[in-house]
Amino acid sequence: MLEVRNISKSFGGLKAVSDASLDVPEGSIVALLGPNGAGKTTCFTMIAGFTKPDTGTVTFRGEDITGLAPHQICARGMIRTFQIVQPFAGLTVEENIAVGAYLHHHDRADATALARKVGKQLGMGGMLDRPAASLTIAGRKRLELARALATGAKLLLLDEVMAGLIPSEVTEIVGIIRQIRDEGHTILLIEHVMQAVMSLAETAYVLNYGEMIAHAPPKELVQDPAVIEAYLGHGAATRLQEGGHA
Amino acid sequence: MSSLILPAVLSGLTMGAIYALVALGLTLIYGVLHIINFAHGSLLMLALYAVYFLHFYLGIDPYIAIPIVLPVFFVLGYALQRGLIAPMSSGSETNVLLVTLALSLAIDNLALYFWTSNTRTIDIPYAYDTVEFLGAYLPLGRVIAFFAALAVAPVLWLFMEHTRLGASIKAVAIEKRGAEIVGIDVNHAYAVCFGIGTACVALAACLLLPTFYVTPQVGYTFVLVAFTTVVLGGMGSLPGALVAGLLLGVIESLCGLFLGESLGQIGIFLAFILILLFKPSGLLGRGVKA
Amino acid sequence: MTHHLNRRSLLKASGALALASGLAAPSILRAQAATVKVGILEPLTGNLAYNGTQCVAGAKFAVEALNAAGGIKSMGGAQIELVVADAQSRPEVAAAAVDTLVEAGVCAFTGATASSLGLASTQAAAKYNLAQVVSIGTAEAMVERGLPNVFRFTPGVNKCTTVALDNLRLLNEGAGSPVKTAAIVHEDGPFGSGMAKILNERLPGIGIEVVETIQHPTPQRDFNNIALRVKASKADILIPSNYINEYTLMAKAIRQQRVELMAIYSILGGAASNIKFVRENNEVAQYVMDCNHWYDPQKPASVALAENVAKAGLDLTYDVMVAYASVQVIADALERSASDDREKMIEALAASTFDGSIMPYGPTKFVNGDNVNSQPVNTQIRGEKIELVFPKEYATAEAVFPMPKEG
Amino acid sequence: MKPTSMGQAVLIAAAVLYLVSVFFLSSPIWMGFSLNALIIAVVALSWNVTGGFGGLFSFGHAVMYGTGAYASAVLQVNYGVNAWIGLVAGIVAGAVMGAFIGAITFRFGLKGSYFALVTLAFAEVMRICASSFAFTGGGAGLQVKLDPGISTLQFQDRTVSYTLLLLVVAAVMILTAVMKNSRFGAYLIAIRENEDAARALGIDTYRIKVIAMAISGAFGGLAGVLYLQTMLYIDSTVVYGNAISVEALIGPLIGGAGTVWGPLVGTLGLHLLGEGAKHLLSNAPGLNFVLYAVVLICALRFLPQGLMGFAARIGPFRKKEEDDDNA
Repeated sequence: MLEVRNISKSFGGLKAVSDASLDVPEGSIVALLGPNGAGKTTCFTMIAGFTKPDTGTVTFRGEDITGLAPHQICARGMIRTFQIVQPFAGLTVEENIAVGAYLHHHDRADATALARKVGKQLGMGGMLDRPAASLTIAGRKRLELARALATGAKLLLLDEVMAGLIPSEVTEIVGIIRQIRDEGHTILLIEHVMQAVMSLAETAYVLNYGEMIAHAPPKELVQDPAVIEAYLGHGAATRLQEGGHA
Repeated sequence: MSSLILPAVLSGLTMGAIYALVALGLTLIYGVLHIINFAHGSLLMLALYAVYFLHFYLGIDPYIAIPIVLPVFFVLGYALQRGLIAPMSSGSETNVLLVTLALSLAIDNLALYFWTSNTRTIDIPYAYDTVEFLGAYLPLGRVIAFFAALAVAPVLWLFMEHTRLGASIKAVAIEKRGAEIVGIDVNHAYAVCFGIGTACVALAACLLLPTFYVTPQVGYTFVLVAFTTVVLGGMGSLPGALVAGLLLGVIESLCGLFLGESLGQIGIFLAFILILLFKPSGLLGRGVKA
Repeated sequence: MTHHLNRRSLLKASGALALASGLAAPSILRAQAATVKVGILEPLTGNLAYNGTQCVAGAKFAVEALNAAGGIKSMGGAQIELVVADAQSRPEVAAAAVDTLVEAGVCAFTGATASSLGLASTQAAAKYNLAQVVSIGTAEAMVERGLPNVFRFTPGVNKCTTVALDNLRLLNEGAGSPVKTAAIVHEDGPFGSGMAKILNERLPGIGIEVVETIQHPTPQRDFNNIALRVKASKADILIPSNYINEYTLMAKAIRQQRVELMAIYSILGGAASNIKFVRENNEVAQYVMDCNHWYDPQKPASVALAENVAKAGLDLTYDVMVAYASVQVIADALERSASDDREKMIEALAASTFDGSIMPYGPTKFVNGDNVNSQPVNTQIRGEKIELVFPKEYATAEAVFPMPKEG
Repeated sequence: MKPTSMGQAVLIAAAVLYLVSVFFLSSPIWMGFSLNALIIAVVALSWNVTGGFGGLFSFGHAVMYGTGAYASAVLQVNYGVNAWIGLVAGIVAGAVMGAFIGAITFRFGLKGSYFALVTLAFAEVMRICASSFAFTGGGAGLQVKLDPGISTLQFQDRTVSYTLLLLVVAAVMILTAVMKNSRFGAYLIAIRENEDAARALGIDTYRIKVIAMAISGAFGGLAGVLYLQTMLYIDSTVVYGNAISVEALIGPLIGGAGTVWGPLVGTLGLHLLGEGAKHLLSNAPGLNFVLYAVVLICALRFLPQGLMGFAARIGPFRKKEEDDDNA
């Protein structure tokens, strides 16, 4: 569904992403992993059209979308969420979701109806009339998801939807993401919470210093010395193996 | 016409020095408090009256008045920010804007009521003295203002860069919450900054009055140009304000010469728009904060 | 502070009636004697506040004098009560202020310093059939709209410029035609632009070539370039037309840039007829001539006005004079109509042949709302005084033209 | 357009009651004053589209107003074009000016104070141009011939003018309400609340902002034409001056920016305050503005969210923790 080929981006001489490629097959959940500053979010911004890659191509459902504006990409069925949640603080939950729903529903009544439906799907039925500013972090994360879903996107790029959540909330959102996938969506997610990735993703890519260093099912990745070193520092893989637990 | 270019450039530079002086205070206030101070022109007017009355009643020369007017206006600025603008605006930037607008309306009309709309000028022995330079006659008062601006901008810059108070003001400007956490009194820093900005305006007044006049409306004569100078130099940049002020003086002077004084005013604003579009951080600005 | 003194002494000078006329306590007056209300609409705030305030002062002196002389005799000695309205230097406010005047019950009013305000107020007043005696409104558009309620007592820009040109020709010929070239510096508003256009057309006709025309905005901060251009043009004479702030800066720049001129001949200038300018900038003011609205200084009422103005600590400017005269015109109409009915006032003003004002005009005659017998006069600054030099029958001094070269 | 609380309902009712009462007061002062206030209300509504809903603060809204007024005046005076066509031309010219400024400033990503100051500069540039070129009458301005009649859009009877102005204000408010409740409105508000998030949700933020500027420009141009048809005379300072730009933003901010009723309520409130101050201090010109300013500052202290925002908290109709302030 999504093919990213050799994209690179530098900011003033500093290479944020170099020559990264990845594939997201339709109906799958793919994770993009990597330590802080590895270039994951930069990858997202390039895929979603917020910044233009210096080189490389992004192909979505067979169409080259490299360099298109976010709204054009969005119209084609791909959407991103933000690591730091960005609710429309002054609006209610319903109005927030409706902004997404308007993408394919020009009529207010239709958009509102869809917004309510999506809201309820994500367990926000009771808070539709509340201002977004009054939501908890978990609530805002769901709102972010709900808004994205309401656009009718086929592919969701989720940027750390679980960051900052307590374990019980993580479990909930993992369930929701699975539910979304089962309803026919494809998901590419950036995640730090390894546990969640292990249970969710079929495939994971690992980015370090802007380079794609590994690509495998998550269970295999945690055995990969390069990945362990990237996360825990030089020599960590050896130490872990010596210690006998991963 | 070509023989007029050099004198026009020199005249523009000396006028630009005044713009720079007025803009220094404005850019400082913008850079730290992130507010567009609409009362700046009114404070300039108030300072001009102060200088005028010191001369009128006590015979104090405008230049001698500097050490009197400067501290008074520092305190005035400090008090305005601490006692009026901050508490009345409830922390909202929109409301700060409205408070400074209302403040400007109040100051202008109090001046009108108490001092009437008469145009006042001071009669000083050196009013018509000029300095001859490269064949051009430059009014003495403007030459003094030029060198004062050249001197003041670096002094302010040194204060901001190399003193404890300056450093804390800068810290507040960059990261208000962080500064609060490390124990900087943000309200005090804001008020000091507003006070310095107001003192700059008072200095501008002392240097301006020998070659100008004062009426309750006189602030408007300079306020738009001062805004332009601030943006052109980079909002918050002191050296920027100096360079931009001088540059605008020259642009205005040359546009006036070639396009006529009426249409020539357009030069300032076109320069302003172009800079905003192509380099919104200004000539010497560090980056745009929306 | 001086202004307090000024204000107080002004009130003292104008007495209780003037106090009442300031709208402060009209109800008290009504109990004492029959009153008739006359309005004055001027910009008392905003950028035209200076001229507006001066006008109101002039009108107050006129009301005081008229009341002291027995009020409106045909109405049983009714006292005039002045109703002051602030136009705030904005046309839409001027228009709305007319409503205030109507509601206050004025029979006619005077105003309004700037043509933009006058155009708005005359039009608003037309809806009430309320007469406006235009004190200053030089734009010809003022009297070109066929409004029956407009009475411009003073000359417009065309007449001022024409008379100024005639007088300039006389002066120049009298001196043996030394002036061959002129530079014009004018503000870019209605009167400055209108004047410059006429001058450019007609100066060649009197043997003077226009070598430079410079327009500038209001406010203009710097006059050095303008002075340099005038200097470079080598004009014999400078003809400026601008407001007092700009004139002050210009006069200084002319001096500082050592521009040598045979004369400065201002038309409707804001400064050359302002005694304050003469006081504060005495050196550069010497021998400057102005063709402007001015009173006949020899009339007894003029002498009294000058004294009162001085006593009140005010400056005697043409605004004071024209507002004073405008109130006189209205009082004369009241006297003849013997009624404060608005329509009767329009009729009375239209039929006015009043020749008793302090202005050096012939008998008033309004044709399409324009007083055909009005005229501007030439003044010249001499020492500490502004002398009237033209026309001859009103002159207080002989014109000095060209001005003597500095030693 | 519906109030969300008892307080807002009272506020709106008071505004409507006042506007209707003008018909019955038969007072020339109220009539004249209300006519002016309604024209300014249209500019305020114009500012509200971009400033209130879109969060795009403009300090130079006179640029739209002046362009509308000049477009109509130039056509009527120089080319003898009918006033109705002038009206349409003024609206179109305002819209084009708005779209033009939006197109270039948003293309370069200007926001916040930068956008505010650049609009101020555009207004200044237009003011200088209008006072420098011959076809705009230069400094002398332009005067439309006095010729009352329906075909010339000039009305002798002020009750007629007032009624028409009321209808225009109502129409602009209805358009605002329609806009607010449309997809476009939702997008514009989303941009105000969070432009990045709006972009991520598939909104062409550039296009939406430019269209908002065009709509705002159309309203502003309309207001300029209304002024021209009422006063029949314009010059560059009158229509492109700072005073209009300030009035355009102060009404909505005091009334409640980003609400349908706020600009009208704020403008009426401020005009009433100004008029009241004038009558209280009629013999001390200048002090009335001081009183106005003092009341304004106090209002900001106690009503930081504007009148509509404040009123929203009084007796909310829907039971919620906190009400949204968008009536």
